[in-house]
Amino acid sequence: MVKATPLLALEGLTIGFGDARLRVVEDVGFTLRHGETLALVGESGSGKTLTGKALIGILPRGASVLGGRAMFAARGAGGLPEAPRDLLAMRPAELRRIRGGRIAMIFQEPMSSLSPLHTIGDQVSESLRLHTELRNDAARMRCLEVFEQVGFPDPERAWSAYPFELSGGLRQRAMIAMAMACEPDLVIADEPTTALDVTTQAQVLDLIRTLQHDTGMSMILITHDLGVVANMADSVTVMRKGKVVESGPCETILTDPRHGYTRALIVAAPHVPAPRPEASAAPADPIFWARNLSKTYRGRRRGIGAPPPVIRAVQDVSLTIGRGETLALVGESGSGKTTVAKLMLRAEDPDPGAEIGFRGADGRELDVAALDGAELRDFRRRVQIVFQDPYSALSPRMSVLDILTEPLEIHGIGTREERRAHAAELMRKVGLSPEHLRRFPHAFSGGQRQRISIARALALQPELLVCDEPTSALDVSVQAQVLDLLRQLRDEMGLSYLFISHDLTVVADLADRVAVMRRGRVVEEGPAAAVFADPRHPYTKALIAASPTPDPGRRLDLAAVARGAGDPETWPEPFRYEGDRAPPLREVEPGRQVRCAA
Amino acid sequence: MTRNRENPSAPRARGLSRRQTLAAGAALAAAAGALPRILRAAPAPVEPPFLAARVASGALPPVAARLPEEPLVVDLAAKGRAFGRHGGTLRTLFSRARDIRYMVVYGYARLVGWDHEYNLRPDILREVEVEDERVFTLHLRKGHKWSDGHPFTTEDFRYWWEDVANNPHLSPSGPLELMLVDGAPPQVTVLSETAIRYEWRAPNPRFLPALAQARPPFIYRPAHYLKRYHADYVAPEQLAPLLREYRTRNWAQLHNRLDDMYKFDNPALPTLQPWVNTMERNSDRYVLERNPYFHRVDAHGLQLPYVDRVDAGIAAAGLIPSKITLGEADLQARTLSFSDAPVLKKGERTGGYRTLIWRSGAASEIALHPNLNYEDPAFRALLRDVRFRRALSLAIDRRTINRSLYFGLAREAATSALPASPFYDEAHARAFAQYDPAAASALLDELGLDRRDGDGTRLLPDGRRLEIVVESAGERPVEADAMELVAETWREVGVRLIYRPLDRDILRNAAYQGRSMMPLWYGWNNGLPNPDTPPTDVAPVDQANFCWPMWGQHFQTRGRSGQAPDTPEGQRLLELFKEWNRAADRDARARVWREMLDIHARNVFSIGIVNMAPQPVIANTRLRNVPAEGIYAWDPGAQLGVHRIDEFFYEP
Amino acid sequence: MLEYVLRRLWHMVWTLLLVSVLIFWVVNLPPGDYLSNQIAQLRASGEASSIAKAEFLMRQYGLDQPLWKQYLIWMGFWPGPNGFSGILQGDLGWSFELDAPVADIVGEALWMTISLNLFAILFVYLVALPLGTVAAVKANSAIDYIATFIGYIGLATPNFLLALILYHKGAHWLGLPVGGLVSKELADAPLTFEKIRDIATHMIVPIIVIGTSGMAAMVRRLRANLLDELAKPYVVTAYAKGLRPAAAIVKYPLRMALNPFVADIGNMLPSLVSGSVLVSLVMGLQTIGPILLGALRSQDYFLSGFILLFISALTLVGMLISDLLLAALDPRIRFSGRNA
Amino acid sequence: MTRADKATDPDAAREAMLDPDAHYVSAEPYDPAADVQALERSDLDASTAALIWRRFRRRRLAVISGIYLLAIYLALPFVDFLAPYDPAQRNPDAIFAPPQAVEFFKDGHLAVTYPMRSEIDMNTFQPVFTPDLDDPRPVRFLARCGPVYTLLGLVETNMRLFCPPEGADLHLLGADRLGRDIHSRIMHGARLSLTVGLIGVVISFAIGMTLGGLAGYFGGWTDAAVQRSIEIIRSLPELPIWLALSAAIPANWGPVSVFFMISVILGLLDWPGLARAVRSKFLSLREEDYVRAAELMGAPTRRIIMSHMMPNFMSHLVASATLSIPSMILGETALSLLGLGLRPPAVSWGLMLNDALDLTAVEIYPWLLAPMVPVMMVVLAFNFLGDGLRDALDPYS
Repeated sequence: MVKATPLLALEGLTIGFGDARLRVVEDVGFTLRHGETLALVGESGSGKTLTGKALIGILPRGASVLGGRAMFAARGAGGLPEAPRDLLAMRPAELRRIRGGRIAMIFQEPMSSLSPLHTIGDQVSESLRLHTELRNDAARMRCLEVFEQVGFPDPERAWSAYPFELSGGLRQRAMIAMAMACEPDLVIADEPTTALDVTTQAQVLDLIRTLQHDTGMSMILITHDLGVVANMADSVTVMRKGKVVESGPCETILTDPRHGYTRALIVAAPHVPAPRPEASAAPADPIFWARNLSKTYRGRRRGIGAPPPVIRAVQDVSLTIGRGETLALVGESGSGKTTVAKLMLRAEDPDPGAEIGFRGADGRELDVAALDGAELRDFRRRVQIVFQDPYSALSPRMSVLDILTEPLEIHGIGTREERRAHAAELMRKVGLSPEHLRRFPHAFSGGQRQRISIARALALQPELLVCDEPTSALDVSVQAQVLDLLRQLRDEMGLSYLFISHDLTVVADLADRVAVMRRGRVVEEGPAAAVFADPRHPYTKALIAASPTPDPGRRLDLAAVARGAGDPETWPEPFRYEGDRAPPLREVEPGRQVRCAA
Repeated sequence: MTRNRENPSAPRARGLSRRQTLAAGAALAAAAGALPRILRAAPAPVEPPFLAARVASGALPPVAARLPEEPLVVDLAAKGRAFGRHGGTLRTLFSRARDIRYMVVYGYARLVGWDHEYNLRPDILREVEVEDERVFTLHLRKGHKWSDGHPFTTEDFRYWWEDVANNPHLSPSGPLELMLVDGAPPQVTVLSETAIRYEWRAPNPRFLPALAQARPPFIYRPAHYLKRYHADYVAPEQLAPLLREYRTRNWAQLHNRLDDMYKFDNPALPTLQPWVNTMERNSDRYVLERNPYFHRVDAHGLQLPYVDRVDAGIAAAGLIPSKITLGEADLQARTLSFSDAPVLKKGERTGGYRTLIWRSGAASEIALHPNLNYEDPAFRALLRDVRFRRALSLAIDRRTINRSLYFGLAREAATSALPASPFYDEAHARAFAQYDPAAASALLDELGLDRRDGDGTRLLPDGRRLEIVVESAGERPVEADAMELVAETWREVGVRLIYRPLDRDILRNAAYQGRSMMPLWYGWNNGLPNPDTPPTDVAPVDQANFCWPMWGQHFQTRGRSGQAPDTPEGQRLLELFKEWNRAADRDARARVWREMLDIHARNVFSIGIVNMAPQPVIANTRLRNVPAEGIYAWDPGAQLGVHRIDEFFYEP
Repeated sequence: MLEYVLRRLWHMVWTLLLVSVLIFWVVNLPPGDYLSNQIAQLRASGEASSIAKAEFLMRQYGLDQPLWKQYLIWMGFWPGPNGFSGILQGDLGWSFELDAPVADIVGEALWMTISLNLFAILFVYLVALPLGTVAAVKANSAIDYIATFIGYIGLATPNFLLALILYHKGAHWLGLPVGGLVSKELADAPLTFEKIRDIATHMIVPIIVIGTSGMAAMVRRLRANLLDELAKPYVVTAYAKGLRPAAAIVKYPLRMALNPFVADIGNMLPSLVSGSVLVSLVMGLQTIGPILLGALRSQDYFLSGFILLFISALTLVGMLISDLLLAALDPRIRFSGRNA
Repeated sequence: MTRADKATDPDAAREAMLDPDAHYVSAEPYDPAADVQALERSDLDASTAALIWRRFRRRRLAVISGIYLLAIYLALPFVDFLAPYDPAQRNPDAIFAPPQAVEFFKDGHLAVTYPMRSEIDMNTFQPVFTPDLDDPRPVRFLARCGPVYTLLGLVETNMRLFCPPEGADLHLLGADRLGRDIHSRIMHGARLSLTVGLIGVVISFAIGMTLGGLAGYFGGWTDAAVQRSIEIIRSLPELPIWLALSAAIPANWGPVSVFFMISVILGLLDWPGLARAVRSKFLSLREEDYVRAAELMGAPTRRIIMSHMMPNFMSHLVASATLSIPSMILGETALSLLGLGLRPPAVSWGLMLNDALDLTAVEIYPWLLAPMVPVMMVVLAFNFLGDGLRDALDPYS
């Protein structure tokens, strides 16, 4: 069988780090054909990004290619492949001509990957100036064309805009435009959607797919999300600790994973759950609730005399968490979900008129909004929080032991010995070895740290945990483990959770009830199973439709996403907002509310 | 020349005795009257080439018409000086813009001035007639003109006396103290265009010496110029635009601003000095040009000064030695100190100058002045006790200081008349000036200061430490070193010295208000007193004398402020001062002087450390007539003034 | 943007007002004042005309008033004996020591000071920019160490000593002029090419002396900033576009690191001005430094007060300029100014 | 599909990896449980102090600087013992003596030097020193000489590390215009010059921490006030403040009190920089989750500040303090230059340099400028140390 010359044939790539030549990537190889997409899958630290960067010679300081060949056959004139040349052996000047021209890269974090001081137009047209004959107006025309292509609503404005003026999705489109400007043969997309909200991700993925289809370019998609892979890739290479553990055509890998790691990844990936039997309609024994919660911030005064603008972060939110239940608060970033948590915890004071109640195991009802002094301290004992960023959540100056005994110390519980024993117990509870008590947070991986955070939150034996996106900073496999742990702890200790997440699928298995937020308001609320099985609100539907799952058979439903993910003003009747006015939250079924008129 | 070499600075006893007769009667005039004879013998006046063009163009009358009918013909030969030639620019450096005033000092054109032997001679005046030190008739040179060519006449004297000194707006507190004898002003009579008489009811022997000072009272002003700004002569509406122009708020302020003959910073103000300033005040550089109407000529008929221009730059004091070694000055003494000598010497070749070492003319180069008017009563009592002052003086190791600071080139002596003075007395110089810590300790013990604290410092009866705060103007680095050495030997006798350099003005004000305990200054400006020198340095008549600022103030303000002397010695000194003023004959004045010097030697009012300190002077290698050795003193002498720099010239 | 400028100006005005109060208080802190001192002194020495002048001035400038009123009169908030005539009305007062209007005395010196400091800043930037850039790009190389070392030496040498040595050696080895900012021959000449050249040669040593320590700090800051920026993802983006490393660094991280660098004018000005006072004193430069020192020492407080106020204003203007520059350079600030 | 079976054969496996159509499975084992337990970065498993130290140790220049500074600070109490002369000890025969040669291991002595004869050359006005080379004399080690001093405030002795030979002088760095030994004076001067910075920093630290902390923690009105005063202080030229404050020091204060006041003045003017640093650090730390966690745990404010915030910004402050010491040392020299700083008989580097501030020193007696060397060394060392500390502060990368 005569094979066509592939676009890129990488073999034996080995990358070393530092003086010790620590091998971070070892003997990695794959082949990418023209027009196809190869997914490079692995968790952080697996070497997938380094592999991508090595191809175009932009390894970070200290890293160097120790071996390997990357035969790249650019599309020549007339679409016929040129003779393959080794990217890894090229002289810098030669490689520079290919870089950005024939091979472009899209980075993960569009905000920091774009220079804040230069306009989008300047940055995008720069590739054209470097790799084509296009100058000035011609370059500009081409850029505007690309902007149009990547879906900028107003290409002219995009040309003169600065990155910080754009939303996250548009910024990523700008990155894509930059990569596409020279019509490259290969785009290396490094986690292009990880930093985006689910609905935006869906749109961006769709864009990439369309572009690829239109231009016939190939792509290396670096990601940890098998859901994305399922939607995008032709073939998959799974990496772990710098080595390839499994590779093959996408369908094969997803449906018939052979390696234990690949299997774990697939299992861990979030799924839209199958319909479950109906759970209780409304919480019978509420432990923690809020009524009419609002929060307005005063912006900076814009002029002398002008009233300061008002930012309504949370508007009229009412929630109830039943004892032993998990309420998931879901919404994109900026939807006000974290503010709700802060208000309920009294980390911030809500606008007057709000009511926050807590009824502990002792049956006493606390008016949380009015607590202070010893009562507030008592409340804080019973309600604990787990933060999103496992790095910021633990003081780097304290050993794990100090971190875990501190809550007890603050509340004067137990003797030194008792506290220490308690800490060891907590470690075991969250699946860590008590031997590690003397260690410092920085020695642990993100997942381990999140476990320590959870252990700290459990130290005072609270009745309720607020989990503020506890897994969003973690890799998929780790995320699943932590979710498992949380579920297990809830069942063991009879905890109640307020679980905040931007990803509906993450909470699918854990949550009893789901409240979906958008722009400071709850748009749909109800039992988890019901919401998943039968989402009523267009936004909820969009969220579900936009969640990529590692199921080659289930592609993203972009039409649904488009309907619900836009501005509330664009929602179909009867869900549409009129400026600041929104339809009321109506009970459509017992225990199920949707924000809609009539 | 030979005489100069033998004894560079000595006002010869012979000269003095001659002048006594001159000063007593009409002889001063007689001596001056002898001068025109030399002129008659001399050839016709020679036009300086510098002015030739202006003369040719008619902008300037020829030299013969510019000179007074009887110019002052300088006797170069008598001083062993060479005849010079016209031309050249004399470059010198000052450290502050306002130091341009030193050109008035150095120019040293005075009504009467000290000559090289420290005799008073008429200078601007043709002659002075003195009767009983009471009636002074000043005779001007006929045809003498201001630097702008306007005649210099007795009207200029009258103007000052009547329209300035006695004008309540310009002089609200009345005329100078010098012009008052027992509070009464003189009767001033204009005799002619060239003669004016000042007549007091009692003798005013200070009058003539005062006119010869480095900073003299200018009892004459260019009336023709100043009248334009005087409200008595000009209508207010004519003054108004001038007030605006000069941004002054009334005519008196304007007049005051424009008529300062000493500051030398108004180029429009006519002058009689050898060089005329051409620059406005606060310049970075002053260029002075020869005064076409200057009244001195040499015996060959060359109008002085020889040097056409003076170019005075302003430079930071610290950089002046550096600039000198780069050849940026032709004549410099000010701002140089002995510690600069090695650098100056080393830079002679590149700088094209020679370094001369003159002698300071103050009675003491470094002297401590226990302030008898110090505000703290306990310390004041101590400072007023002669034993205390003697003890402090005895506890100074003058030899070491001389060796350390001057390589032994200065003279270790108490504040006393220098050897060149007729009142020189070896015993005065040595009085309490030997290093004798034991004697000092004994005296201090005797004073009841025998208690000491932990580090050996004596305690006052009230328990305070015997800490003497010495403050100085902080202008001379050598002062700090000297104080460090003094502190060392004082500590051995249990006295703490705390040295604090201040600013000159701040020091003065602190002292005047009795806030300074022991200022450090020169001891008596005049180290060369003779019977005719007013004993202002040694009597409590000047607040600038740090021994007794309050007493001086009291005298100077005629009792309006300050305190009257309240110790027998102070009162006696004041009495003697008055006696000197009244004394009609020279011997009586000499007697007064001797007694005052004696009182000072016994009382150690000013604790002198060394005198006749070496003073470096640099002169361009081509500059002639610069004395190889000389006295560098403020009064008498006006620093370089008495050496008559108008007679310096450049050899080709 | 306009809003932002106005707000900054408003801030500046009232800071300056507070500063003026503080300055007035500080210059009046030492007991006595020039005129009263002078009058006491003159009264004794009998220089009647000067006393008259002094007393006259005292009344004219309201020095017989209570201190707070003196301040108000000085600033021109309160009518003095001649109606409103304070700094606000353009009357800077009278220098008693130099006996001239303050405006006359400081006029030229102010320009000299400003130009000297501007040149010093220019020097600092011209030297620090390449040095700091090279040091950062070639971090931990020999060049880096040399640049760092030069910077540190500049930082560690006392300014005045550097002045003296450079002057002396410069004069003897290179024929540079000693002291001053212009040859005395040209002091009053019109501004010709020759005079400009003369001033330039005079400025070499002072600029080096005044600038070195600031330059050292700049090099180090630029190096640190640039090192931070070099690690940012957008630099990788630039490389990934195929930009040459040098071009990429200049266009992106350097441009970014330049912002704090430029904004440092505001930080640098006060220290430069303060430093130049000292150096001017040692080097005999015709800047306001020596005048200020003299005025402070003799308590000539109209003069010292005005100069201090001027320096403070200069500093505040420097800060303002650096803020505005920063806003101009950094769209994020510019736009937040527009939007917030 | 079939190729997957070849996984056991390495070559074939590689080929499968490279074939996009083949299914390649590596033989690497996978144990999910191990991941949960294993430490990821055991290299970072240490207290922050230890990590900082570990990282700091790698900055060789900083370590050397640190050791150097530590050594000289430790030596300060023993200066009397280490210096051969008392700083005030004058030697009238050694006025402006140049640095003196010492020969080592000669004639069975560890070190010898030669007596100097001095005379004044009246042509140059310089003293001329001629060593008597025929008369080598041994330097005395651990000998008694000079005035008695009190070691550490305990022992009165005149034992010194080394002493000039009998009948000769030992001016290693020459002597000044009063014949005082420059080497000894530099060593004694270090006492004041080096402590001036420390005291100044302590003061500016105290003010800066308090005000910066208040501004950072409470924000709002307090913050605005502090910010404004920082701005004002920064816009005031230092010089007149120095002048005014120095003029306020009473005349009869001893050198030590004056010295202390100078330090205070330097400290009083230095705090704004530190206050800003503290403020911004406070602001950013307040946002850290672990601080919020402690708050939500019910920890009192004091505890939050003391045990959560302080340790995390202390090290940064130490670094910036280290960097501000040199400016204080230089400030002292500048103050001395203006005659506002210390006064003799106190000995400091600034005073010594002030004495040397004329052409004579540069041209004729260059050894008078010797104090420049320690000033530069110390300033450099503090800077290297500070930079090293700052670089080491973020040890988690």
